[in-house]
Amino acid sequence: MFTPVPNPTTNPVPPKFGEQDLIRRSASTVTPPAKRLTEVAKLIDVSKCIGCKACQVACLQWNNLTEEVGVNVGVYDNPHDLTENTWTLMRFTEYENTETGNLEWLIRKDGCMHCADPGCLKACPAPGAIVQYSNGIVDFVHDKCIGCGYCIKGCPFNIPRLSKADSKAYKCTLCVDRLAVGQGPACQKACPTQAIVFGTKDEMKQWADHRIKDLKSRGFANAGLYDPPGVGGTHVMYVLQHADRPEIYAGLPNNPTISPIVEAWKGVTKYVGLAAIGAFAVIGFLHHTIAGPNRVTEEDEKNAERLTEGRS
Amino acid sequence: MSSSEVDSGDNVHPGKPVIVDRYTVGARLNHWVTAISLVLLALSGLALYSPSLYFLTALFGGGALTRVIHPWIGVVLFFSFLGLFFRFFRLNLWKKNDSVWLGRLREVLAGDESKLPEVGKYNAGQKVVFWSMSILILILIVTGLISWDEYFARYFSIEQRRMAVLVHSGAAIVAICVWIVHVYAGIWVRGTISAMTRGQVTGGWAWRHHRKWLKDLVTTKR
Amino acid sequence: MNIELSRRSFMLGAGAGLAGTSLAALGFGEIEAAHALSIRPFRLAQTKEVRSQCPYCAVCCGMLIFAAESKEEKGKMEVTHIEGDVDHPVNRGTLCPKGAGALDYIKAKTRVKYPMYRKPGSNSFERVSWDFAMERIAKLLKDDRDANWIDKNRDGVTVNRWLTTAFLAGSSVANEGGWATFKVSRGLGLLQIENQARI
Amino acid sequence: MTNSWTDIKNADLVWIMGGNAAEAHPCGFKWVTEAKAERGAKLMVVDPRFNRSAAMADHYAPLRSGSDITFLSGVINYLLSNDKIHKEYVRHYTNAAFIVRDDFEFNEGLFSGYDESKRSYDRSTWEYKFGPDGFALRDMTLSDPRCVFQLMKKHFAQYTPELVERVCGTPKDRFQKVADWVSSTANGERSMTIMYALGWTQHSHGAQNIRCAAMIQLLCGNIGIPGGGVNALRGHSNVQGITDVGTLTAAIPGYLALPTEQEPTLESHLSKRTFKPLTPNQTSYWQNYRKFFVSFLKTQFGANATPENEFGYNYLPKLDGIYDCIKMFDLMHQGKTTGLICQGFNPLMAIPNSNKSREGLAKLKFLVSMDPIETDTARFWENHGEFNNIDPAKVQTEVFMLPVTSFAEEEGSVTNSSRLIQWKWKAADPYFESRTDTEILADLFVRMRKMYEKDGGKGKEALLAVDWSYKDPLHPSVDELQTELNGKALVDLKDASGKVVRAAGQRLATFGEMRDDGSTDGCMWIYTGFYGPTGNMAQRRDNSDPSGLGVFPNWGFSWPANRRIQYNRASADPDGKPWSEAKKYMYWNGERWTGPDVPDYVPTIPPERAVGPFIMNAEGVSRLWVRGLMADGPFPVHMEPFESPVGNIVFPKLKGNPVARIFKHDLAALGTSKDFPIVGTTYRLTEHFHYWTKSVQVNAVTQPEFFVEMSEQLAKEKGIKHGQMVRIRSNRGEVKGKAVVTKRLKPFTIDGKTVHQVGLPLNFGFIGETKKASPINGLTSAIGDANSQTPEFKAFLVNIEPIAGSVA
Repeated sequence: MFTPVPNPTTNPVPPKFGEQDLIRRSASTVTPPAKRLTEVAKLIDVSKCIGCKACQVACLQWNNLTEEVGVNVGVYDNPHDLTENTWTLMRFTEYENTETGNLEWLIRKDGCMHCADPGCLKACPAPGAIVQYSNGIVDFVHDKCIGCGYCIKGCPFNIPRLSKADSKAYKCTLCVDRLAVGQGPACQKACPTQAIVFGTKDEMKQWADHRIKDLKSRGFANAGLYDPPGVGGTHVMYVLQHADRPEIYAGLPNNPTISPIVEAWKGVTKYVGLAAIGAFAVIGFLHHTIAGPNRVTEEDEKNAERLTEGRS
Repeated sequence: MSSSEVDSGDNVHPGKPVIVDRYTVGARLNHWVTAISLVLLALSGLALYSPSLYFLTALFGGGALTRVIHPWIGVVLFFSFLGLFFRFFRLNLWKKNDSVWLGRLREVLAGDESKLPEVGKYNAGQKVVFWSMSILILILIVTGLISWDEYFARYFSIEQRRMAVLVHSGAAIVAICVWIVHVYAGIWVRGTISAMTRGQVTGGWAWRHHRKWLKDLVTTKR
Repeated sequence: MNIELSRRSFMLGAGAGLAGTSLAALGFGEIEAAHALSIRPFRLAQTKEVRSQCPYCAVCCGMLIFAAESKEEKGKMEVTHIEGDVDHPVNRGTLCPKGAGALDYIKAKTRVKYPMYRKPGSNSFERVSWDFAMERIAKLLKDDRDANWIDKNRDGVTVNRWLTTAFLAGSSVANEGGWATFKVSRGLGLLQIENQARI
Repeated sequence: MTNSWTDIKNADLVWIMGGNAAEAHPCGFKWVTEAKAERGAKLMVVDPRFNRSAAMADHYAPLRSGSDITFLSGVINYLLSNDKIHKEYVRHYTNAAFIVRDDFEFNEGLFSGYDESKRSYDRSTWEYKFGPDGFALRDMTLSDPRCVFQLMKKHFAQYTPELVERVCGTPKDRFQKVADWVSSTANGERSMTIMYALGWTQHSHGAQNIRCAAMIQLLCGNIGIPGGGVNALRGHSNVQGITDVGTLTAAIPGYLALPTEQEPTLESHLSKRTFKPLTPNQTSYWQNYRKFFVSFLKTQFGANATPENEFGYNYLPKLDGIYDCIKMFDLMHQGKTTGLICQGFNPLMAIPNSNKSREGLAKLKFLVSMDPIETDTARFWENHGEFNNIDPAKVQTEVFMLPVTSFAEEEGSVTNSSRLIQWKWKAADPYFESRTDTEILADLFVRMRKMYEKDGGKGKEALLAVDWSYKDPLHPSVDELQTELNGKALVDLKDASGKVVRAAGQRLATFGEMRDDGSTDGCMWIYTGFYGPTGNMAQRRDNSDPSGLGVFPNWGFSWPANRRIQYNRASADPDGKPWSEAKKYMYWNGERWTGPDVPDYVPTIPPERAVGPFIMNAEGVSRLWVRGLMADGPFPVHMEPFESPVGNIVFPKLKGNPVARIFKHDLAALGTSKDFPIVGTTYRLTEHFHYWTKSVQVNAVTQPEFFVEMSEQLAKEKGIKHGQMVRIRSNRGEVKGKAVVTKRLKPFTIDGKTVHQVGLPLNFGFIGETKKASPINGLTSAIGDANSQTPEFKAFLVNIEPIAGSVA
């Protein structure tokens, strides 16, 4: 058993990290912190997940969120997608393993991956609306969020959602308020089978190795850790029975990266665009300086008068 | 009339100097609504486009309001420009002489119009501005709607929305450049601005820059 | 309490101490600091914590219940949050979706607030006093008991039973309440007594 | 549970069958995942559906609902015929060696003594042969053809893998792997735990399903050892405690029996239950029955219980039969019941055949619902369209809905599934005007007693004889009630030498201190010690586990006597040595029995006295052969459900359980496989708890609407689309729900015939936050198990059809 974090205290405790620990801030720059926090991570072991949705409930409860009661559409996934209130969601896949002849019920807890290289933050135009702490948390700051939805387009995992109520973007905070007092995230705490564990990223990788060894001993030769390098690694990682095919887990991206479109948009285009605008302005100015104004001459007026003569 | 360069509302008043009615009140109002929308769109769009210009959101009451207002101005622009389009498109249709005119861009830029073909109500440069704006605004409204998450997110895939913002910003940059050309041309060619303020230009201006238009006007309004 | 390894409380690492001191130097209090950081202040600070257990299944997971003064009913303590008790040897702080949502049970829309009474043939419940309800039920019970009491069977054996009223006992009431239930129901002479054990 | 939740981590093999621990007990299931992850244990799941537990399993085998006995008998046959049993354990710790009477017979599925007209057995032939000394005869070589072991071999021989496949629809190789894995634990080195729940009990032959499991575990020597046991995963949080406390028709706290009218005197009641040992030297602990019973009477009647009046024995009501919940609702349906009090109970949802239940409720003069939330039952008179179609104007029932405190607003002790008694402290004040169950019942009781005192009435004497001398009669305190449960000395208790061992008024430390002369009270002997002289043991919160075996001896109090694994003497061999180092638990250290737990044995009896480890049994050993203790046979036999898609392939003469009780109305309501060819089975979902959490917003979010699970093949056959609204009918009623078409259900081939099965979650109703639904028990049949009267919810017949034009 992975040793759980002790019970919380009801005495006020100073937060263990804050503004001075930011390493990225959307649409702005930060002074790099003098000392980095140890990176943390949440490890989701799909092979231990029973899909009970305790994490979903714990998330709603801790964050005071209310989701609508929906309908059944023929599957266990409820709600049917992430929403501004549902920051984490169990996605169920019935997978027939042709090699073993066994049915596998793959249940993946979807939610923010807290990428080391966060596409949402890259895409965000509002200074400080998305921040990244040196321990790996990527958080949305709702006072600063302008609700443009660029984060959604920036995210390689399709996670953030705009609220219908206040038009701001929402997603998992990794329970930043709990972490700040030394607790683990609410979903992790609730998880009955410890399919979710939480600790430093190094600890989580070690724990994942331990789990992968067990899975390999049970015939899952391709068991492995999902910590995609394309986004610099993530602070939410998965242990997968079939790490060679993450896409069978309800479309978990295989080697995700920030979309080249987003990269282009937020990278080169920005400079080229502004440069083009600048260039046009400068050219105009230069032209005017060199060629001078194009004035109507007396003669032109005369010609016009001549043309219209006798027409009054 | 089809070949005539004269629009309804154009008129010529002999005198010293000759005064020519170039744009009706409606056309001017339409233009300025479009122009103001475009400027506001450019400012708000640039604010959201580049962090270095985010301060511009202050003009709109902050980031969130900028985000709310921008697409709505876009809608205004679209319909406003649609008005301009229907007003102006006929005389902006490309003619053989336009290509000749454009081929002699050097003379144009030098202000040496004697070597150019006689120009109708719009010269080829103006036509290029008109058509590029028409196309760009169409692109902008379409991509704008696709990336307007508040209302339309659910109809499009993430990939489509991503592509839409990229195209939207690209088109916007081009549109701003075209706009710069348009505004500059208005400033450089003295006597132009009054066309959109008072609706009138001098006969000399018309003679110099849009001689065929003036001639057609004189002929038809006889 | 050897179950808790202190190691884990340091999980958040080296920066923690630094954060504390530099903030203090800037003159931020704890709560203000949290606001300034856009990190929500810890919800459980300054609430009352009580050790309880989950009301649902028979794993009986340990629960921490946090309570504060009610906004709805002045002077009363109400539950504000529930999570698992890490000290509990069975659930070790975890809860299933029912347990994790137990607060919504306490505050369910269908929670009964007052004694309610439905007259024969009526289409609705009406609110009544406890005294009215208790008096009426006691009267109904007594009437039936008097009408159908059997003190001896045909063979003359004392049987002291009452067969025309039935009691379905709950299986989530605590043992003490369960015993009171037994004592009262058997004391009345009931034989139609059941709980959920059979189903 | 024989073992505890945390003990599951010691298992080398976990077998989940007749239950779905991952679904219904996720936090207990954690210990299965721990055994897997940290011990390398294997998990196998046998279930009609590929369920959440199966998703975690190393091996899954499907079986048709209702065919468990055959599957399990197949395993028993495999163990016996391949000699893969724990021989020494079987020889010394079970009744395998006991010789059975010569006139016992078994023919075509029926045991000797069957009376078809009474639908019952005369069980007198199902007994041991006794020697002249009055003790049962044994053959320790297990070779006597009439010994239990040899009878068993013969009895189970026909349950071959081929038969299992024909009856259960389990592919032979899938069955074979289960049997192989089970046999790998028959050695004292490795242990297997069996986890089951209502998937086994809710059959007309449910008790026999569990018998099979117990027999397998005994053959493997898996009872009494760490990581072993037969573990019933119970439903409600305190269903164990409430069963212990005996709010059941024929019970008295601590598994004592309510007297029947055949027992006119105290002595006639006690003599039937004070079992003498059947072999020499045995403990036969029930010899102490009278001490416990008299102590109970002293608590129930207090000063009114005297030696002269047989301690108030005749104030107790006496049974003329049992009044289980099926009978209760049959009587109600017949109009024979005046009033019903539901305390935290929602019978319209929970009792089989809801339409019958609704009609019954409408015939009541009054109904009282004591519950924190509104129940469908409390609103049964309200019209909810197709979901509860009733005309309120025609219902003359007076209904009371009384607000009761929730779990957080009261304190007390609660007993979990593994008999562990723990405390919950009060966290909040009562919600609005709600009161505790105790307060409500005390108010009613005191009011009624006043009425009787004032106006007189029938049965007054018995009513006033009940001891109600609480400090505040309207508010008996938790402390007072707990003291009554525990028991105390009423006078100074002295030992043989005259020394006072327990002063008058002091609480008892163990049930060993109880006496049958009225000098002690204590209504529930098995709990004695949980509030002993040293304080409230249920409140203990020391979570240290010195042995590392998940014992936690100082956390709460595990009845009886704070014992965590029952029958733990069996973890050592007859000489008192552990069967193996790997499974070392309780052992003889030369002076006494020791180990991490409290021995289930007299701690000072040395091994050479050959006292059997199963001290509650008069034999001193466990029973492979159950004598006359079960209504439907000393051994299990294959029985089909009362509604089955096929006849009994093994014993064609048997229709259902031959001794199950059937009421007229319910017999008439049975359907046939011609009209209803599909097997229906009900179960709960992990997102919901019975009928409570449909009122809980957040749980309604996670499972908002009733659905029916079916195979892709059935959906295709019926033209049903994924997410479409479908109608499910049985001969008793119909329900509507969304179709969940899944690969997790597959059709079975039973004796060459394709049999479909649909899964019907039970958590939905017409009150609460989830979408309205009809009670699922509108489909089910009110026929129960022959021993426990548990309704046959897990196997009945339905048909299903799409409702046109309704795809989600």
